[in-house]
Amino acid sequence: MVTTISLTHYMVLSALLFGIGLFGVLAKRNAIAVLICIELMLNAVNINLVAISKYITPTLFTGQLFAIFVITVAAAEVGVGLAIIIAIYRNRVSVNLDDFDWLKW
Amino acid sequence: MNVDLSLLAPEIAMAILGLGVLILGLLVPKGSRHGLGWVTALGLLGVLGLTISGWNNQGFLYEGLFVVDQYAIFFKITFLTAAFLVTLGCMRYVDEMGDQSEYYSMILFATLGMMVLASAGDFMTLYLGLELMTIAFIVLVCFRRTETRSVEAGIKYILLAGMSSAVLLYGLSLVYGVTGSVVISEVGQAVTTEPVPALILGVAMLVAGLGFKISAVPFHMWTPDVYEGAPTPVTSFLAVGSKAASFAILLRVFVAALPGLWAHWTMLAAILSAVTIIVGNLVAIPQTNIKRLLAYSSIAQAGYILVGLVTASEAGIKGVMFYAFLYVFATIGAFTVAAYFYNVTGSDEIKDYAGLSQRSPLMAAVMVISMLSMAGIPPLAGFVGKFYLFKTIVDNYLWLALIGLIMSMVSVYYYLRVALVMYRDEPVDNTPISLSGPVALTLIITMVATLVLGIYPGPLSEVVNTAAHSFFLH
Amino acid sequence: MDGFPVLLTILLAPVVAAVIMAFIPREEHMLIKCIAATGTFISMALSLYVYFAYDQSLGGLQFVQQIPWIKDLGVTFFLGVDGISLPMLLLTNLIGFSAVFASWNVNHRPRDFFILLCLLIAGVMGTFVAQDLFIFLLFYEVVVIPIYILVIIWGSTKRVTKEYAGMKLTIYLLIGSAFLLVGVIALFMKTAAISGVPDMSFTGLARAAQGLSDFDQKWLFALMLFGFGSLLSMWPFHSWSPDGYAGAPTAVSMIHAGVLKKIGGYGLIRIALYVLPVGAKFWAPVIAVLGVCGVAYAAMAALAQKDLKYIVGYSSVSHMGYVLLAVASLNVIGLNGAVANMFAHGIMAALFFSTIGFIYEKTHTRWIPDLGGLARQAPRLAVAFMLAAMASLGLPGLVSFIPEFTIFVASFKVYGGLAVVAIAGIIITALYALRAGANTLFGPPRPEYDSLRDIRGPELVPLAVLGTVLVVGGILPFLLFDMVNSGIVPLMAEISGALQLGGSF
Amino acid sequence: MVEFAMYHAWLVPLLPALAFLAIVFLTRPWPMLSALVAVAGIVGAFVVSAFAAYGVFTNPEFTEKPLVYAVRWFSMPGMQIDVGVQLDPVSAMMIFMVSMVASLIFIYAIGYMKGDPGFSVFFSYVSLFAASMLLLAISSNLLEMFVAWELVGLCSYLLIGFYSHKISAREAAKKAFITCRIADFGLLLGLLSLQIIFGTLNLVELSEKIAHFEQYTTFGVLTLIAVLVFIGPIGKSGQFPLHVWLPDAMEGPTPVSALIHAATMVVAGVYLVARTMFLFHEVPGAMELVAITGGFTALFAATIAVTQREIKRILAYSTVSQIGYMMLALGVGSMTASLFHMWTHAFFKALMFLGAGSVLHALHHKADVWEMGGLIKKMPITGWTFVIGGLAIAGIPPFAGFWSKDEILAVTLDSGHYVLFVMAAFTAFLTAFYMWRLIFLTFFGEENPENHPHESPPVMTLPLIGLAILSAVGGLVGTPWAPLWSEWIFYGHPHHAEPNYWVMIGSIVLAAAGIYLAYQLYCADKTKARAKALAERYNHIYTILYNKYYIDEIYLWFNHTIIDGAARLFYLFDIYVVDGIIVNGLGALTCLFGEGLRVSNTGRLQNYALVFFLGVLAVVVLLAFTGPSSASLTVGGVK
Repeated sequence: MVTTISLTHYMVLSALLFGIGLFGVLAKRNAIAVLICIELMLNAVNINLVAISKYITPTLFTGQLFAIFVITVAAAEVGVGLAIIIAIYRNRVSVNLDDFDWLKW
Repeated sequence: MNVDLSLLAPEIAMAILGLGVLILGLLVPKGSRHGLGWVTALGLLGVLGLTISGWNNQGFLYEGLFVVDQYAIFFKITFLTAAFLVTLGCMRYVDEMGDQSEYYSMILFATLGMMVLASAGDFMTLYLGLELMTIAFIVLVCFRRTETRSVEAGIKYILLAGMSSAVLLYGLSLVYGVTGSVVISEVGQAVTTEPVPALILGVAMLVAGLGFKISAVPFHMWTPDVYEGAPTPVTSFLAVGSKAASFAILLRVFVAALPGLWAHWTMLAAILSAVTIIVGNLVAIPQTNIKRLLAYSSIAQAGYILVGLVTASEAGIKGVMFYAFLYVFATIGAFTVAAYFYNVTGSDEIKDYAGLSQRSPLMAAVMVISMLSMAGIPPLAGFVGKFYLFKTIVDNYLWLALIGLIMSMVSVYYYLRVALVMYRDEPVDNTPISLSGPVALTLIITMVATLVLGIYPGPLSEVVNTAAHSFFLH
Repeated sequence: MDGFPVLLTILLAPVVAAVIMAFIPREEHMLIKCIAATGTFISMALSLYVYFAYDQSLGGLQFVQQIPWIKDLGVTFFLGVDGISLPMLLLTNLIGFSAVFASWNVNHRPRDFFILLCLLIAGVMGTFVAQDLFIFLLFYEVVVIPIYILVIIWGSTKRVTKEYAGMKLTIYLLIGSAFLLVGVIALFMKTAAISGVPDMSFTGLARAAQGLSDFDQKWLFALMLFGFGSLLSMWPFHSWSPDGYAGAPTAVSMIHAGVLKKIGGYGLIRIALYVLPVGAKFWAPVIAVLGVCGVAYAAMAALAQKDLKYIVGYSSVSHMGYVLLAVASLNVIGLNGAVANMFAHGIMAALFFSTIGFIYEKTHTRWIPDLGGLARQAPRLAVAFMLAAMASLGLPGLVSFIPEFTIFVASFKVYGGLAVVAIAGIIITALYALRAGANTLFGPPRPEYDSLRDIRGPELVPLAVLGTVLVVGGILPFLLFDMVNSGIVPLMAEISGALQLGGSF
Repeated sequence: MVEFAMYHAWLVPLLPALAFLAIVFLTRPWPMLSALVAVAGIVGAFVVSAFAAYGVFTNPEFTEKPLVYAVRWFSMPGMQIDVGVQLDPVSAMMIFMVSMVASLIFIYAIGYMKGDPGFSVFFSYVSLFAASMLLLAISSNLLEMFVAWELVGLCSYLLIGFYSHKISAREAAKKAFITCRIADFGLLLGLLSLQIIFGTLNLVELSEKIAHFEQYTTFGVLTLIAVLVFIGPIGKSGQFPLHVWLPDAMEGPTPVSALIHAATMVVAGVYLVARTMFLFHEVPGAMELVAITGGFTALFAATIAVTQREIKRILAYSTVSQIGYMMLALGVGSMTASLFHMWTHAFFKALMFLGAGSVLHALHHKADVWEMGGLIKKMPITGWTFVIGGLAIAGIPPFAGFWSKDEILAVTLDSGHYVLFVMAAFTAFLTAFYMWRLIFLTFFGEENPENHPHESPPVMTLPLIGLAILSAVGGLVGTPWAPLWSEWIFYGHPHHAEPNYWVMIGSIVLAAAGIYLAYQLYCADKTKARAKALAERYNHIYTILYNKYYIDEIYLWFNHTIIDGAARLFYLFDIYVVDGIIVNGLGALTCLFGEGLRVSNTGRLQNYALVFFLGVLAVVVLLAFTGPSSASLTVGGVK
């Protein structure tokens, strides 16, 4: 009764991962943690893409190609994100997101 | 497979210009960095000329991955004019910030991102162009590292933009999953009128991702803070360029990729646009900071442009393109005045604009004309734009037309409150503000453009007609 | 002389004057005023020439000028005048010219004042000359901003601050025009769908609109009625008129009460009635009731006023009630009466406001209890005030009696009882007009106004120009009525098919 | 010249109008010059009207078909109004009488108004008045008559309020105009219905159309129109409900009172009814109303006049009473008697007003009759002319008043209105009594030491003499034995009432009794004790009569509380409900929403992210359920 791994398993995994990432973004107070969670969400998308590419369009590699692009861009984004977090730390001596509410109403 | 590079000419030129400015910044001694502004401006003018000359040669690259039709070219012209006007109008602002080379190169890369986005034929190019533009803007938003407001805007922008692009990607992957292809035209054929739940979730996420970019209401929360925090030239480019590019791709995705689901998302688009117009105008009423006011007004403008998407017909697309083009001049005019006023007085509060009409009649006039064009008062371009937009939906979405026009008249209220301060009050210190050459030139260009397009929109509407027609050709 | 674009010169003369003034240094008060005067004088003289050169037997549009403007909307820059729009054009120029002289003593930023005033006059003229709906809308809303700026800088704060008055004036009329715009766009789309080719000219729209279903005509007319009604200060939408005029400076209230309000009436007749006759027939009783409501309500409200400008503000709402009643009667006599009454009321309101403006300038108050016995100290001002008061209560021998009589004949035939209430309005009008006149002019002269200088020199122009028109129009009404008749008869002929009610008897 | 005058009758109103324009624009700074221009204007009009009248009276064919020539005033499909002249005996008589009396009064006014700062302004107003009155007399179209009617009202407003620095004059002028305006409302309604039903307002056409009108519609409409038209004369000629303005109109200078409130304007109402007799004749109900109103007003005004103290106020009430007589005569169907009385009344009433004017002029505007006395010694001409006037009005033969009043009494008796006849007879007695009470109190008895009267200058006394002669001789035109008058002026067919001797003797006896009673009370015993005793005994009647039955107070109360109250109510409703709640309310509401939504931007990043995802959920729901066929959620294969 061994069940072969089908596409839905991957989809469920990526959805779960996406959910965790989303929870992290909404709940965590630390800026870096939020940044990591966004990366988590992006990786969830990668899983999704690669799985679809294997099961739905095995001949073409569009999904995997897309995943590579996502990874590269995610890297760029993290680079810039960390730079900003350092800048804001140097400025406000805190990374707690709740402190950054000067711009409101 | 011979790749006709002439189609890519504008993008290539833009890349070279961007890198060139970056390198030049390193070579040129710190003192004479001012020249970089002129280099960028003239470079942009050149690329603009190149794009206009390539108006007639249309075609595809890499089997539909990169579409260069007159629709894309028109949007590229919009982005390049916006970039040119922003650099020209805010040279003094940028000089005061220092390290111009990074600033100008980022502006150029952002424009490049927009151009790629406008010509994206499939989801990968879409994502690439979108991310190139967003990351360039993130750097620009927190350009004044020392000032906390700019950095706070930066952190907000990067986190929220990252999250929204994650959601967008998830949506794209789902659509890819359901239709099995990434190229927009193929997706268009694959999507049937009977949607699968996964497709609905995918489309919803697509709407959210792009909605974030054009700051439609449920996804607009970031706009006021980022617009207020960011340096004014960046805000104006963000308000114009990023919004126009997002609309370009939004139209492509929804009208070309998902026509099958038209019946479903047309009511969604109508509701989104109505809510955006209402919230954008209402929250702008109590504002006291000019940039925040213009932020909410640009949210409202996004609502008006969304009206063009509702019918997804050629007239709708024409309305969007027409309004996007004249929206460039109105917004940049207003923001350039705000930027220059910030340089002179160092404040963005509306009450400090007292007696501006006596200190500098041109600035006051441009501010009033730009604002009233956004409100849609006749002799100005906004009226014609709104006429084209609401023309498409009057038949079966009359309520949306009513809401749109009544709200645009409500918007006259907070625009005139600014005019009231500028014209009636006496200035605190009435030293006349002398305008430097390039700023005056930008202001005059925007004013004349808004007036001419308002009184004699004939030629522009011809050009936009052909462009909208080409959208459906391929 | 037919090649010479008369209408365009009439339209652009004030604009050119405004442009010239922009380059004149701020301190040259006298020069600025002279340029403004010449600009408005040119357009007045030319419109007088056009008025008498217009061939009434031929009728229809004359002095036509057509330039293709926006092809895909079918918009052409189409200028032309006929029996209905020519009196209105003349009215605009007469009031514009006298408004310049009524504000001869404006010394606070005069250059900006006269530039905005000239733009305002040109904008208002445009609506009467435009025969294309898009160009009509262009001019219809272009006047809003000059008025706002004029009110907030040179206005006067009495019961309400001038900012409130300016804002209320602007926003109220814009909301009205928002409804009108939706109506216009819907009309344009539906007629373009019927006739295939998009055409924005009035004649084109009217022809195509015959194909509209009755239900469409009704709700389109409703939207237009709301838009034009709010500009015509129809009863429930009138509350901008008293505050607006009280807050506005003299010249603006002259032009606004004198002419801008008439754009509402002109639009109602030329666009709503001409293009959507079935809608007009359906809504006619409602307009009549609202009109009569306006007459009685505003007249009673005017009776309780103590501020001169508020009295004239409410009285203009009441007079417009007559125009609405006349339009609702939907017959040739009624429409003739409506257009003529709009012309007459325009002249009267302008003279009244210019006189009150001078009283305010010299005595710094408009509060009737503070005024009294001015006839002794300022006889010429008293003559002007008396002339305006008598014209407002419709004294025969002045221009406003015959149009009112015509309206009464038409509405009495169609709406018997309702018309009697409106006609009873002349008593209340007499009450408040006389009370205003008597309490400010007669009675014991007050010592504090002894140093008061009577109006002379340029300040006499409004009295001279408007006074002569008041008297000549009253003694020789055929000058006005033949012109209006030559415009109304063809219009009624075209739409009488759809109007079984109240054909011309 | 006669031919010329008849065919250029429009000159009659034009000359005084030109005088008005000349004074206003040219000769204002030179008082005497403007006076001369005014007098020249009115005398010119008198000459032309005299010739025209002569022309009309000498050839009889004008009685059947009046001479009408008109020019188009304005026209549109369905309504054609043209303005012109209609010359027939009635209008000829009218313009002749008006211009004659006006010329005498103009001359008198030169003396009376000397030294007044507004001298030339006065003459411009009076010339304008004369022009509009003459226009009213000769107009061929009811609308043209209405225009002249209102212009006359305007001039009376300006002239009553001539001493504009006095608040009482200002209020009196306003009251006069408003009352006439209310009356004009009724008249206007009448004209409108005539225009709508008959399609024309031209007098000649109307008379033909109304003649054969009753075939096809009910009678009610015509009665209604007649009543509406009659409301106009009630206001203008000061009949019962709307008579309040006439006594207050005495605030104006005396020549004005003489001209407007005795000879011309107040009789305009009678003239209008006479002019539209073709309408009233068809409707017996309306004739009854006219008669009753006239009769009642005559008696009502006479009772008030008995107790008044001011000289001009007594004359004013006497005018109201005499016009009541004229209306009574019209009501019973005899236009001849009515217009004859108008003819004679114009002379002796103008005479008495001018006499009163010269008395006031002499006593420096002290008007109370009880403080005068024995003036006849110092002012013989004024005194004796006043006596002639008194005799004429009382109805002592051979003076004018006797013939006309006697004819009215005879006609009322013939037409069978016995109650009205008794009222008219008693009024005749009262008239004689109050008029001679006035004469005895002012001119006879011993002098009052404070005032030292002097005779008025010749420019004032000459017109007095002229009018005295006219009031003496004027009646002979229509004596029963030589009925010249009834040949000229009649409605339908000339009927000569054979002299009713009983009525003649009766009216003479009544007049003599009135005079004798007045003599006993006010002249015989110096201390006038008996008069005062009489006043105490019937005190409450006296006070009611003296306060004019409190009608003024009722009208004032009505005006202030009801009209002003309602106006204040409307205004408050407008500010607080229409403007306050709806307009400002909506504005405040939008700002409130704006404020509410604004606070939703808390500035914290997580909140934005949360709203973002709620948005996504909302979009999913919207997408799923707003499609045309709500997508059946097929849970199944992903493909």
